[in-house]
Amino acid sequence: MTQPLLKIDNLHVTFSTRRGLVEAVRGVTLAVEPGEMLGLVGESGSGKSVTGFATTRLLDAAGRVTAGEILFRGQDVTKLSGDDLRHLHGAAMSMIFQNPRSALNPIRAVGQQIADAILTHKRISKQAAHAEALELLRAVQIRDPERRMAAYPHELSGGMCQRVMIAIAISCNPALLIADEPTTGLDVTTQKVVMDLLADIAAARGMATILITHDLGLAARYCRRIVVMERGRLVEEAAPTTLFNHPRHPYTKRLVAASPTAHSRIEDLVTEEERGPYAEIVRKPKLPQAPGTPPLLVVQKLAKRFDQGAAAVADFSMTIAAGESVGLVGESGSGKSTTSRMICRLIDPSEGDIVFDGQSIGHVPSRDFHRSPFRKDIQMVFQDPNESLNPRFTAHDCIAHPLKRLVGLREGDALRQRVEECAQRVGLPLDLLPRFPHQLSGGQKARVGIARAIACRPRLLVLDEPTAALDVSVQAVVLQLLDRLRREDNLALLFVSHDLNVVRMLCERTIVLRNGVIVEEGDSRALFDNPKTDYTRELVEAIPHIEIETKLAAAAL
Amino acid sequence: MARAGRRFLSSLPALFGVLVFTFLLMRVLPGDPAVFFASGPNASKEDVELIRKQMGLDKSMPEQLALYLYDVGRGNLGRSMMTGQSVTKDLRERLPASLELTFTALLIALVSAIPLGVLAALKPGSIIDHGVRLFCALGVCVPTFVSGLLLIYVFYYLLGLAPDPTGRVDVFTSLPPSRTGFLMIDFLLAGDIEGWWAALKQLILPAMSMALFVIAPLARITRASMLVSLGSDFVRTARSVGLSRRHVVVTYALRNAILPVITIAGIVFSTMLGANVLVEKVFSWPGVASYALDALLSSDYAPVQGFVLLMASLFVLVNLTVDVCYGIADPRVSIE
Amino acid sequence: MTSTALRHSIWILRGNPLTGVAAAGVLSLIFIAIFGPWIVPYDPIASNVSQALLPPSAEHLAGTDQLGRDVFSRLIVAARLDLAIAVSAVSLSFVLGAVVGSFCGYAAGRLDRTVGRFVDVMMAFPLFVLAMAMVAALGNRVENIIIATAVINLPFYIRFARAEVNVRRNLGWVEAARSSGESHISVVLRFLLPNILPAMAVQMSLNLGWAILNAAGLSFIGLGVKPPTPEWGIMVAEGARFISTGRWWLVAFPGLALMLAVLCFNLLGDGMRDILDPRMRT
Amino acid sequence: QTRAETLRYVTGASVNTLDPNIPGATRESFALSLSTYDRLVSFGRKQLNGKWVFDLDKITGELAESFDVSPDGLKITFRLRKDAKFQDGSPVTAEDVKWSLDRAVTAPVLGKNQLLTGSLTSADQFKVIDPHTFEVTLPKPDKLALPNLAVVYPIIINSKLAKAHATAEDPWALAWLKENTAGSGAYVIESFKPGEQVIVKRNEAWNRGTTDKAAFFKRIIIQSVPEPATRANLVERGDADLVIDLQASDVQSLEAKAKLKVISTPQYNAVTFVSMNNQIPPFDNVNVRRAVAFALPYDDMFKAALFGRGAPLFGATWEAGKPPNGGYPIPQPVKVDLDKAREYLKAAGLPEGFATTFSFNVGQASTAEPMAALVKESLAKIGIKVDIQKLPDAQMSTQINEKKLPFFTEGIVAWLPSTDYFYRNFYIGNQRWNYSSINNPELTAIAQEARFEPDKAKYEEAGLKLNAIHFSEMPQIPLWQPNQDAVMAPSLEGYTYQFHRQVDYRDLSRK
Ligand SMILES: Nc1ncnc2c1ncn2[C@@H]1O[C@H](COP(=O)(O)OP(=O)(O)OP(=O)(O)O)[C@@H](O)[C@H]1O
Ligand SMILES: Nc1ncnc2c1ncn2[C@@H]1O[C@H](COP(=O)(O)OP(=O)(O)OP(=O)(O)O)[C@@H](O)[C@H]1O
Ligand SMILES: [Mg+2]
Ligand SMILES: [Mg+2]
Repeated sequence: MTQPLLKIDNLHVTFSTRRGLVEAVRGVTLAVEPGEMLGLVGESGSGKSVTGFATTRLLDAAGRVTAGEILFRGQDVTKLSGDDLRHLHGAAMSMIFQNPRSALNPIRAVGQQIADAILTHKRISKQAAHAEALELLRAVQIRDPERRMAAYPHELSGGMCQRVMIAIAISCNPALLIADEPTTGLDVTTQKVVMDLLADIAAARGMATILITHDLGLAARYCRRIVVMERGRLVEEAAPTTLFNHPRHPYTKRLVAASPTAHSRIEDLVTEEERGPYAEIVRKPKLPQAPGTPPLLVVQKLAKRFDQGAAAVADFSMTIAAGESVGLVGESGSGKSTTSRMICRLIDPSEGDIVFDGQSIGHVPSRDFHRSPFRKDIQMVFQDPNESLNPRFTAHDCIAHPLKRLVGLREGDALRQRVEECAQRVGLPLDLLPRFPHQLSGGQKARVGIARAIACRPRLLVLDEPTAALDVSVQAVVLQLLDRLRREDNLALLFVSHDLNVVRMLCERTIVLRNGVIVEEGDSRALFDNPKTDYTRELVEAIPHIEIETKLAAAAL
Repeated sequence: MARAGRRFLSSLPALFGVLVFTFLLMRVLPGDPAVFFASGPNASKEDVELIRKQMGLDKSMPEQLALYLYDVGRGNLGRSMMTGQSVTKDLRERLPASLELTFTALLIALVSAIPLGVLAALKPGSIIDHGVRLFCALGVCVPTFVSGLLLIYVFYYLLGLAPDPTGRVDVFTSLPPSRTGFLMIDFLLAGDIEGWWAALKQLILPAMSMALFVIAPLARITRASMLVSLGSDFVRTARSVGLSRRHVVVTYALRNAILPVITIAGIVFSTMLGANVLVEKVFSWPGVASYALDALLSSDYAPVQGFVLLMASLFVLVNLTVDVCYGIADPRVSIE
Repeated sequence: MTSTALRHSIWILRGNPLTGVAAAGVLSLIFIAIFGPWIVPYDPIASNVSQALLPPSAEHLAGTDQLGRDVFSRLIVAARLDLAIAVSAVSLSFVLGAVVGSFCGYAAGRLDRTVGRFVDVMMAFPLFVLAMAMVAALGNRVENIIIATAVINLPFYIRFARAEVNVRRNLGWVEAARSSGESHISVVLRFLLPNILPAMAVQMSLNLGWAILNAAGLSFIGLGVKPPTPEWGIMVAEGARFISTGRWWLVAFPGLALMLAVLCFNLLGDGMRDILDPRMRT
Repeated sequence: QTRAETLRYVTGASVNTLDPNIPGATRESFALSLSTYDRLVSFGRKQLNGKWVFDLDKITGELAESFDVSPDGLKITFRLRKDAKFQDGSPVTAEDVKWSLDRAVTAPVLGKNQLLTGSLTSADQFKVIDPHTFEVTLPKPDKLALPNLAVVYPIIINSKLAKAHATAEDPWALAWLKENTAGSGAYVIESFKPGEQVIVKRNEAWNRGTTDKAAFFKRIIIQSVPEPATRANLVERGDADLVIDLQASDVQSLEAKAKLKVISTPQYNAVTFVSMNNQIPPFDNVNVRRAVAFALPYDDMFKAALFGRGAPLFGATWEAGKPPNGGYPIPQPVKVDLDKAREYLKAAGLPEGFATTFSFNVGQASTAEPMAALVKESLAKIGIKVDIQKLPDAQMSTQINEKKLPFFTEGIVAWLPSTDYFYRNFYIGNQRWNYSSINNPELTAIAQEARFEPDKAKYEEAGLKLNAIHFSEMPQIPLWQPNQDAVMAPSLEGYTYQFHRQVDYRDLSRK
């Protein structure tokens, strides 16, 4: 048996923090063969990155390997120091990081940065290093590499930055490449290209790769072997097919279920146990709308121009009926948030009107809208759960706030009951209510945000990418929750997202926005199956499908 | 460059505001300059009137303001009663002294603050970090006039190491031909190394006592931004490809961390320039700030107004310079 | 204070003993400021010319001054006035600056630019000279020293509050507050302002020291508080005249008091910054 | 030049004009002008308590070789020195003298009001007899006429040179002379940096000094050093040769060290007061003023503020309550007597006391501040609550001028210290220098009359009366005559206390 390139044995990593010691990794054992691509998946905070950093000895000063060993070509990495360590970096193993833009020095030309890496390990002249850097840029398929040599990171797109990052990482032909979420933060279309490139390069140069990701689909697509981590422990190791078809560990099961696919439905996203008592409601078919009911919301020729220049949104019209869910998709900067904030009456439209329940509200200045009787009927859920809760409010305060302001409840039993009721509806354990946001997890924060939005029993809920910052497993739960609320309360949803998979599952109708203008709209399924414009088609094609499931299954037979 | 131009234009209203505000502030001062300057042993009412007329104080306020603005527009800042010279001339003679002092002080401060800040950031929470912190805090907690007087007492009076604290150069050294007004440069241009050395020796103590006071904010910001940039992703990248520690710290971390330091240094420079009143007084430094102080205490309007205008313009200029420096140091800026 | 916050603070203090010492220093300063007049051995303003300019001894711990007043007693009593000047000046500029700055930062747009320009005008002033001019114009009463110090601090607070609010104004929780029915004004006053308070507290603590020094500087050029009121700045300024005659105690002790006070405030501010900003330490 | 031939003089003030006549001229400018310009005559010197001081009664020729006063006292004839030359080499003629004195009495200059006190008011009084003879006519015999020609203002200017720089708006070349000298004085300006320093070098041709030869020092550096402690350090370390305006505490310690020569002369033509505005209640009541006079802690003030350096003007005993002589100022029979003070307050109808403010100017802080604290403390004992007000110099002079200050301390100085001069300038009329705003017709009449009193005995008689009125009215309370402390290198000689309270550099020499 050949010796594995990397062998991690019972690795323990501990951080000393102000709350005492935190064990981030507790007994991870794994091996990487030369040339192999290994997937390392797990929810956020499960210790994937820490394992990667420990392997490359890039841990924070506060982190320490407390037990176990990391053998790289038979040599214990944890005991290296000085020049040996420096030689290990870059030359033997290197890393690719999550956010390529911040991983590059913003004030140094990218060519220079690549050359820096080359010069640390090779005794060659500056010119030679420069030429080699150019070669590398070519290798990572950057167009016009001569010109890009002198470019700064901010002058490159995210995808290009990631290519530069890859160029730096492979500059000295390391034997092992650790890619820590190399595609998160890139838009869907670029993600695939970058991953393909990475896989090709690794294959061509015979580099072993550890691909760290929380996207099971991604790992399944490129790796022959996947290890799953949960809370610092390795819980399962298997080939992708096995993992998808016969997940053994409960956590893996959840993970597999939660990963949305081209065909999954909302109700499939969570496991039976989690669905619990609400399964009934979700299954119930939607009541058909009585014909002739006026739509809940009518938006007519809405436009918004900011201080300077072109319109962020122009000529935007739509309707939503009570209990209907409409998706709003489009690339970044297309005006999705602007539209949703106008509809929520947080900013004033420059033109057009908004009619809610038969009454025009578009002309009430947003400054005064807080006094409008419709204020409590239109509520919003915000993108980043971390930023959507006042750090000085407890969960209880957050949910109680609109009740106090809009319903006029006073501090007391009635209020407490309402808050608890909302919390229950969103599945937030009541013992979390006295906690402050920083004491809650991302999913819990998202629930508080939703609870707050539904507290006054609104009739229209506008959601601006409510799950973008969440893990797949948490996202699944949240989506489920939203769908349930819609059915229970006959709540209309305007769902803003750029994750088309999600929109497809949740929304009956979808509107595609580009540069502030509607390019296409219609029934979700029809729209996604048969996009009419190129723009929509591009968007749809970029969705990472997990065809793997079937493809690999076939191969495994 | 166009950006700098626009910045400059947009600061003109601020300058105008400063001008008018100072004018009004000076008139609010309860002292009557005419009475003060007519304080010879036999000055009579007529003398007071005479001076009042000379200073243009016999006219109504709006008239005075209009006249003043007209004069300023033509580059005439009025005449100082105190020195009997035109304010423009006084300021032109004294500004190099202040600038030279402030530059030197800033240089001393930067040269000591940046390494201190970096050292502290490299080992946060260590003895070194606390030591740096204490040292900096000690620097800001002594009023400059006390540190100045103490420095004089120790280095001049007790030890005799420093030259007498009476201005920019020893009275017995002959001055170089004035080309830039900056003695250090003029001496060099004249090839007079001895004179240069003499001028430098005079500079050290006042510059030190000013520098002591600003090391703290500079070191503090250096430490903070160094911590941020040491913890940033790109430094991690640099480490992951095995760049040497020096390379990582200096080329990668420090060069990024220096950006906010530039901004603060700009602010520090302009505040120092206006605030070194006390140091100039203590060291008999013939600078603009002590000139303005004397004028203020004797209600001599023109010099104070001229001084404030000068400071405000310098403030704008320094901000522009900082902007330009920033633009050079940070390629991202030019895109905005 | 919740127990986690307490634990958190203890953790910070363990890693940073200087902050602990500074906090203790500030506490004792406050104690002295409150109880000073009852613990002094001598009347701080009663002169006794026959006892003038005595060096420190068991009887007069810090010696006596030109009028034979006990320097130690004066130092102790001065703490109250000095703290009062610093605290009220800083609070004044803090309140004004925070409110104005937050509204500007929140409103952005034209109001922001107008106020921004005004702040520029103020920043362009040589600030110490401005303070001098103001005290000279208004008369050197304690109130005016406070006002002058507050005014020259004001632009920094406005800027600070503006920047802090600016980064927060589009955060989800701010918009959430609005969609929960809060008006713009109450969003600023009841939501944003409390949130930027901790960061501003750091600034305040650092500025307290600066305000004390500023008052001392004014005293040095003769625009400080009125005699015979004991005040550290005046005492240092007066004592500085005696350096060359070897009466070191006249400048050394008030200087030390001033220094310790400013030092404590600065170290505390520094430490608080770390407590509040987890990024600063690991 | 060697260091020994250079005099380095450091001062807290600064020279701001080269022509002492320019409104706003500082004391240092006056001092400088004595060396750069000559006058017709100058004061002699005398010894007072072993120190050299200027002598008002001894006028000697400067540019005048000799002079005669006609028996009726109405004509003064000057014979100019034939060898006298201006610094540009041209001879000094009676024409120059005429132009210069005409300028002093007609141009808008400071000299005008000063010369008035010597009955010199119009150009008609000056006559050129021949190129070396010059005549001054007086409307009345005036004993201050001649001394007035020795003060700083009536400088003799090189009229040809000055006229060359005169313009239609400025016929007296005020602007040019402010920055240039056109004199015949002992020193020539080498460099002039207003507010910083002036360097002068010896005029080798000058021979009108006391010993009929050029001045001793080849070069004089007059340098401004605002910080008094630094000035003390400078002389002590030998870097400066001479300094006059030091803090009393520094002088005391320098004297104690005995390394330097310290010459302390009471400024016998100056007085420091506590003034009360006689027009503002409650100080319009003489009993209140008396109460204050008996409640001031004189000894403590003298000791704490001046370190005892000066001549006290309190604590005298006047036999039978009469002033012992007619000089001014004379020590007053006042001392702290709180019971007496309380009685006066009661008599004034204010047994409970009252509240007032006591002002002094920032420039005087080092002496006035301790004084003020003591005044406050002591007056509190008789129920007078004093609020201390420290004013920047310009504000203080403005408020004094506007007669707004009720209670304050100030100092006065007279260049020509005679009793009537003091009374006429400082106790009469609604003008700035009448600090106490006293308006006493009797005092006014006596003082005006005494001005032209040729008879010594009668003059003394008038002085006695004036002093008696002063004491009974107590418009302001004379405290002391502070010392002029000149601290210098032990090798310096010839220092004389001058009327303008500055150094006359021509007096000095080095052993
Ligand atoms: N510098 C640090 N100080 C303290 N704790 C840390 C530090 N870095 C990581 N941790 C802790 O270690 C645990 C694992 O973190 P890690 O970054 O490896 O998670 P991850 O699996 O990479 O998550 P993600 O998918 O969000 O990147 C987390 O609970 C985190 O709180
Ligand atoms: N306050 C503002 N001032 C000026 N321009 C703005 C403002 N807010 C948004 N814009 C501009 O309006 C356009 C639409 O922005 P919007 O935030 O609505 O996009 P989005 O579709 O939500 O993008 P993302 O997916 O990145 O959230 C963008 O070009 C943006 O630059
Ligand atoms: Mg990670
Ligand atoms: Mg958006």
